[in-house]
Amino acid sequence: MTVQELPGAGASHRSTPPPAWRPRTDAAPLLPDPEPYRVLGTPAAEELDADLMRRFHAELVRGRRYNAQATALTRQGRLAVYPSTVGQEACEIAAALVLQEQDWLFPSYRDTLAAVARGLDPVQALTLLRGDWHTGYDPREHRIAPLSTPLATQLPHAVGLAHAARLRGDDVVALAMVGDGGTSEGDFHEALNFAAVWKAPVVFLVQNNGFAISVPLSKQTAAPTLAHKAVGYGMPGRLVDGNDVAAVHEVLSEAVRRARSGGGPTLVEAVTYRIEAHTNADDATRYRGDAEVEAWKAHDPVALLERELTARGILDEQAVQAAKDAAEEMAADLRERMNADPVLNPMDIFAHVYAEQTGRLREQADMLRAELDAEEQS
Amino acid sequence: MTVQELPGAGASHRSTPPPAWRPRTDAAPLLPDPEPYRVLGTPAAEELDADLMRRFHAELVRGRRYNAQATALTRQGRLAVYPSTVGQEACEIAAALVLQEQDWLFPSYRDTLAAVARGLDPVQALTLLRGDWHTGYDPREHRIAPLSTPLATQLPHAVGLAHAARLRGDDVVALAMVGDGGTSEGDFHEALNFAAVWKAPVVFLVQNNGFAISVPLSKQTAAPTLAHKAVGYGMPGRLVDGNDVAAVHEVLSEAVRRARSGGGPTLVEAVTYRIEAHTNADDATRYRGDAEVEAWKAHDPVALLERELTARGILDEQAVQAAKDAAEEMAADLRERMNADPVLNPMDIFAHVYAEQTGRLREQADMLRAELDAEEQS
Amino acid sequence: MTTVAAKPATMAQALNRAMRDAMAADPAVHVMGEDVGTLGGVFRITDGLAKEFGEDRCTDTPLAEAGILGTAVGMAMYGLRPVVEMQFDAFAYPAFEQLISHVARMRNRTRGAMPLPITIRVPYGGGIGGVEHHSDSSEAYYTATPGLHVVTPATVEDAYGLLRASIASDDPVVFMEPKRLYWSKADWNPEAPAGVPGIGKALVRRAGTGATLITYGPSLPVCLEAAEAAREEGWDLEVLDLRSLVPFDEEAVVASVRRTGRAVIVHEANGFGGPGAEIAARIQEKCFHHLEAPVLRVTGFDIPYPPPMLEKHHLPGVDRILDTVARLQWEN
Amino acid sequence: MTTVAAKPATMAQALNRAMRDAMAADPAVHVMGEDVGTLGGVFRITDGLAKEFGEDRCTDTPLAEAGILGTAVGMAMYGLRPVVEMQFDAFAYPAFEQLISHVARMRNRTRGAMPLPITIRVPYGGGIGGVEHHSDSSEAYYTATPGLHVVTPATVEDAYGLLRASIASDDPVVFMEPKRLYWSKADWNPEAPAGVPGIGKALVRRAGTGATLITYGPSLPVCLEAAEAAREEGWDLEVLDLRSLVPFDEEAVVASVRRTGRAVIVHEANGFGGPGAEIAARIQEKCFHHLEAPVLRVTGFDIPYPPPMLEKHHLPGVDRILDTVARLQWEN
Ligand SMILES: Cc1ncc(C[n+]2csc(CCOP(=O)(O)OP(=O)(O)O)c2C)c(N)n1
Ligand SMILES: Cc1ncc(C[n+]2csc(CCOP(=O)(O)OP(=O)(O)O)c2C)c(N)n1
Ligand SMILES: [Mg+2]
Ligand SMILES: [Mg+2]
Repeated sequence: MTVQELPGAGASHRSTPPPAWRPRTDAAPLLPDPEPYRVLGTPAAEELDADLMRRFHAELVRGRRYNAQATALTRQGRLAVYPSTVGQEACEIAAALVLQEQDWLFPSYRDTLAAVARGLDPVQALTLLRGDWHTGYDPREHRIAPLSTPLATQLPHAVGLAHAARLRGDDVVALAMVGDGGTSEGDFHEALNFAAVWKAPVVFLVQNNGFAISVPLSKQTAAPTLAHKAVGYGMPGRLVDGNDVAAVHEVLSEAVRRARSGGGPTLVEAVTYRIEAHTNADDATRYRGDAEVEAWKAHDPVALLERELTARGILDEQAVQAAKDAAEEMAADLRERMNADPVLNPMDIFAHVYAEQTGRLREQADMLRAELDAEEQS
Repeated sequence: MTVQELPGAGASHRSTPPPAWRPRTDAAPLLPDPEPYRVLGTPAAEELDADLMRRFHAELVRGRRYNAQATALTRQGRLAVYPSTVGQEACEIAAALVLQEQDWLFPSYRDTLAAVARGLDPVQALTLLRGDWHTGYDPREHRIAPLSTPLATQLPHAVGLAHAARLRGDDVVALAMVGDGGTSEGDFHEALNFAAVWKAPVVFLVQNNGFAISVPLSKQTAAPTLAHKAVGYGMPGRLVDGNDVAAVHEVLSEAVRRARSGGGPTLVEAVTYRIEAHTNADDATRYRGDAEVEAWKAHDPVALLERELTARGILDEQAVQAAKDAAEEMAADLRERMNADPVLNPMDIFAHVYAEQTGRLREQADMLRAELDAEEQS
Repeated sequence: MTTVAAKPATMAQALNRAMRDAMAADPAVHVMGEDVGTLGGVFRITDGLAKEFGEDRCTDTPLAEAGILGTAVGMAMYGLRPVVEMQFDAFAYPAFEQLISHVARMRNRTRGAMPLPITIRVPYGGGIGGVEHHSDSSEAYYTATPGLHVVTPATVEDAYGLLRASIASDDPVVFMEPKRLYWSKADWNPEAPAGVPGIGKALVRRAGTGATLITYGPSLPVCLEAAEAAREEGWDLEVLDLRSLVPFDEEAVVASVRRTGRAVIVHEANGFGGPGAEIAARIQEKCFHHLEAPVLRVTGFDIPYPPPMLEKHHLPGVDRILDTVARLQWEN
Repeated sequence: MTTVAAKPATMAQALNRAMRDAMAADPAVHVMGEDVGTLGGVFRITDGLAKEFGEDRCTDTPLAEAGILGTAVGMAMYGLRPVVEMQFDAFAYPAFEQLISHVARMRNRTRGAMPLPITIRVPYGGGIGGVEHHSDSSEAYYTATPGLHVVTPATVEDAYGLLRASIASDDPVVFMEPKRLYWSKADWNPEAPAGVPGIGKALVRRAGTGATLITYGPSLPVCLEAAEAAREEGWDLEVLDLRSLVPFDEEAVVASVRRTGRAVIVHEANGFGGPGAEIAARIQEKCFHHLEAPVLRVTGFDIPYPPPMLEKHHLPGVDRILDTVARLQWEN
């Protein structure tokens, strides 16, 4: 876009501004660097924490395996639908590992891997996608909000929770995940604005994976980068290579630190790519070519880390094998446990609509019970 | 806000960015100048167009008188409610005069003055606030959208209309007005995003008058300025002294020109002040002090222009008197015509719900007609 | 033992007092919305709360209804009890997705693990000369949404009691305030407010034998006036105040209509698909053999809310109620 | 004179064809929504339109439903006829304010000067194993809103005809597509599609004498099946397909129920405050002396839509319909 000549640009004759007017903050430090921050493959990688990197590696390998297993489960009819995070594992893992135990994670519908990396049993994480009850775990126990299907609607929740914790004096940070498409929703805007005004301890992680189903980023926004949206709320915007787990973790750590110490929210855009289709039900060949996918495969988050760590002697063959084995074990266990048909009680559909069942729900429950009884008898 | 030290700031070791990634545009030209642009009282005023300025002056004087008259009408029970634009006349006038005949104006509920300055009969502009039918004019005839009560909801309308005109190949620009409070709504975000993605010929004018009813800007946003929001959509953001009619007009002209020539949307923040209460029903002493109001009165848009033009010999006493006389005439006419009770036909409440009345509306209309007949007979 | 005398109080004062008492009793109660803090709300219902409890307990939010309700959801997830003010009925619409997709469903979605005790105060209804978007009766949207309670007081005493009960409820409550009655007065003892009623119980406001007027909120005073006027016509009308639309007190409605054999439902909301439809449908189902006449409705017309200068023609008034009562096949 | 034979076609194909024909016939018709262009929509209902008419006529929008509908309002103000796709029922909620506050009111607000001929396509209903937010029956929100038409086809032929009529309408139409029936097939001649029916006429899909099943959209096939099964029980059921909820064809409903004397309303939407409430309320009012039994309803329960593994218990099925028909006091 060409911005045409503007009146007054560089004019030196301004007199006093109108009364009471002053910019609320300096914009410059809020603006993202013009290129995504990277660590792997750069000199900064020399300072990597070996233990942490090995942990990342094991998690990435496990995450990749989890994705493969979940997709396989859709083919076996054991999952109704699965939105894969192949190619996005670095973001998912970094988001989960950057948090402390008391912190909260607010995943979007795609982010089961982040929930699993935070320690949630994958079987519990997958109930929604299995066709079972929506949230297979107690959100308060795990401090993982329910997966949010309506896009961006979880962001104000994260802000409210972080704000509440701060009001109570608790040391809690909320990290909320959203996609590039989700940034177009009004709720994204309102959440970021509330967060900045309230200086809520919250970190917004946008995984820009190039697409919202079939819609490419160029039809989603004309912004220089999504991270540039931050300045409009008065919070720092950061741009990071979303396939570089060390970089994502570092940028998120910094943002979490800022939130924890009262510095307010941060918007992080992680530039990544959705290698697989939107979900197993989607046909990605309808809207994108192989070349693009191949280019991104060459920038694979798992391979990127493995290459770096191997080259630096942080990872040996044995460790790679150990990671693979652990991943296989997880997958086998998941496969086996997902193979059993879950047992649902139909009467539960009435159990939690309200704290106390209303009269009409009691009537309807009686009706269903009678039907079930009749079925059983016949 | 202090932005804590950021990883990688200034690092020089970056390797190739991830594939396919590039910023969509350069952010720098999109950012507003750090101070509101001004003309009056600066050397730039030397180049003012004398005829245009005299026109502005007459309109400002008329606008001020219109505000006074409308408020007086609330006290006489002739208007149900009036949101005054005293102190904001420069924005209202500039917005109206910057448009060509085929362009469209999208006013918020406060902007009856802009509609009047565009040529609408004030009696027609005021039907909503009088308690009569909402839109006392044909929007298509005047190319003035209905006053929008739900805040920011008119912004996507402006975008859609401008987009449609562009698709049709028509030379039409839409100028949409909104308040500082309205920028917090999701519709503001969605409208600006659509506008930028579609490169729609639309100009967004935010009148930052310091308050959303009682809520000051500091509780509304933490952004450096509201104009900074523009960069997050990939459009230029401009900051202007909203009490300087020459400056507002110049910045808007530039934006309209850009829109007209295919350069896409612009966000303009005009820094101004609501001198009177939110509406006649509001008590502003509950939330702000006199000192602030007095400081802004010293920066009055009418006085500012009058002083400059008089000093420069563009305006003489005679012209000032003529402007006053014209304004008095308008006010007298308005007062007189608003003094007559409008005659409404109750049956009209059924006339325009649908193109064709449904059966149930016919039934209800029959019922009301019978009631009215009975009333008449008794 | 001191007895404090009841004094005239407005519904606005009772609502204010309910929040104040709830905030004093429970530090988890937070009030939030547009202009609720320094200004005390455009109707002054939250007057003084920010001063007494601080801005963190009674907060002026940015101007964004989805943001207000969405952040309230997060606050409730953390254990607070947000009381959200929507400035006017029609300005609650931007928050619709948060309300329907999250507020109403979170308990069910998490199988009881994460209830959301949020009270959403919505000033509603017409008759105040408000311009467009300031007079909607939007209750049908909420009653059609499982997971929400919908409560609406019609008296000063109920304003206090039902709001306390709503704030105390572990479920989300859309608390609809008949703005037309904000300045209505009644003798009421703010020092010893009557016991907090539970949510979900209708109340016979006037006993009668010939027919039942079923109503709520802003239409209660109109119905009571109509019932008085009906005496002259020889009709002895019972007036039932629902007080909550969800839960719906079917028992009370059925008992009354079985007794009187005739029913008219009165509300300001549009008739088609309005709350009266459900009530009429239930009555005819449960009282089929007791009915002397079809259940009739007196409601707002099926039109967008008309301009203030015409609203009197739209709103259910005494005459329209009496005309309808006259159609209840008294000749049977 | 050539006659083209009818061939099996799906509802999805008929809807696609309706848009294609409307776009070819009128350059003012623009299709817009999430993924409607290149992808042809997640259900492929807009397949090929972008290719045939260009991306300016069939546009992939940014992901923001209020923005989609709000810009469509502006386009309609300028004289276009936008056809908006909401990707799923529950993802229409963010557009609620634009729908209620503007789309439904603009004609009335401007006293006829600025009608908004917008068609809002909403795939709705359950039975497809969809996760939460993908199976809502949200029609009650729309039917309670004056100024909107609410139309819903149940057959392949109606899918074409009613969508054409909706796009041609000068009023806004919420066009609800029973996604469960997208892949249902019928013999249909796309080369000579039958005359476009007007909006607002119900159709007797099966004549009968004992009772009327009143239904629409996804529940029509279920009702037809139930009516077949009912023959064995000795009940001769009429099945009435409403086809549009607003305008409501009261005449057809009343005529049928007066004839049969009994009525059951069947829909997937929650019962409480659902469309069936209004229908029952009207029937008892207009057919009071013709009814042999109360009007009954078979609806979704008053719960948030249940998980796919339990949805069969929620949805009105043949057995539940028959159980309800059995309660119609046949012994009278
Ligand atoms: C409010 C809302 N609108 C539409 C959808 C349907 N939908 C599901 S995923 C998706 C695309 C999301 O894109 P993005 O935000 O980039 O996340 P990603 O899928 O890439 O992780 C859409 C449109 C939805 N879930 N919620
Ligand atoms: C969606 C919506 N929410 C709330 C309101 C109630 N309201 C009317 S004006 C106003 C303040 C508007 O402030 P601002 O946008 O700054 O415009 P100003 O009044 O200063 O011109 C509010 C909250 C409304 N009209 N619409
Ligand atoms: Mg994406
Ligand atoms: Mg303002």
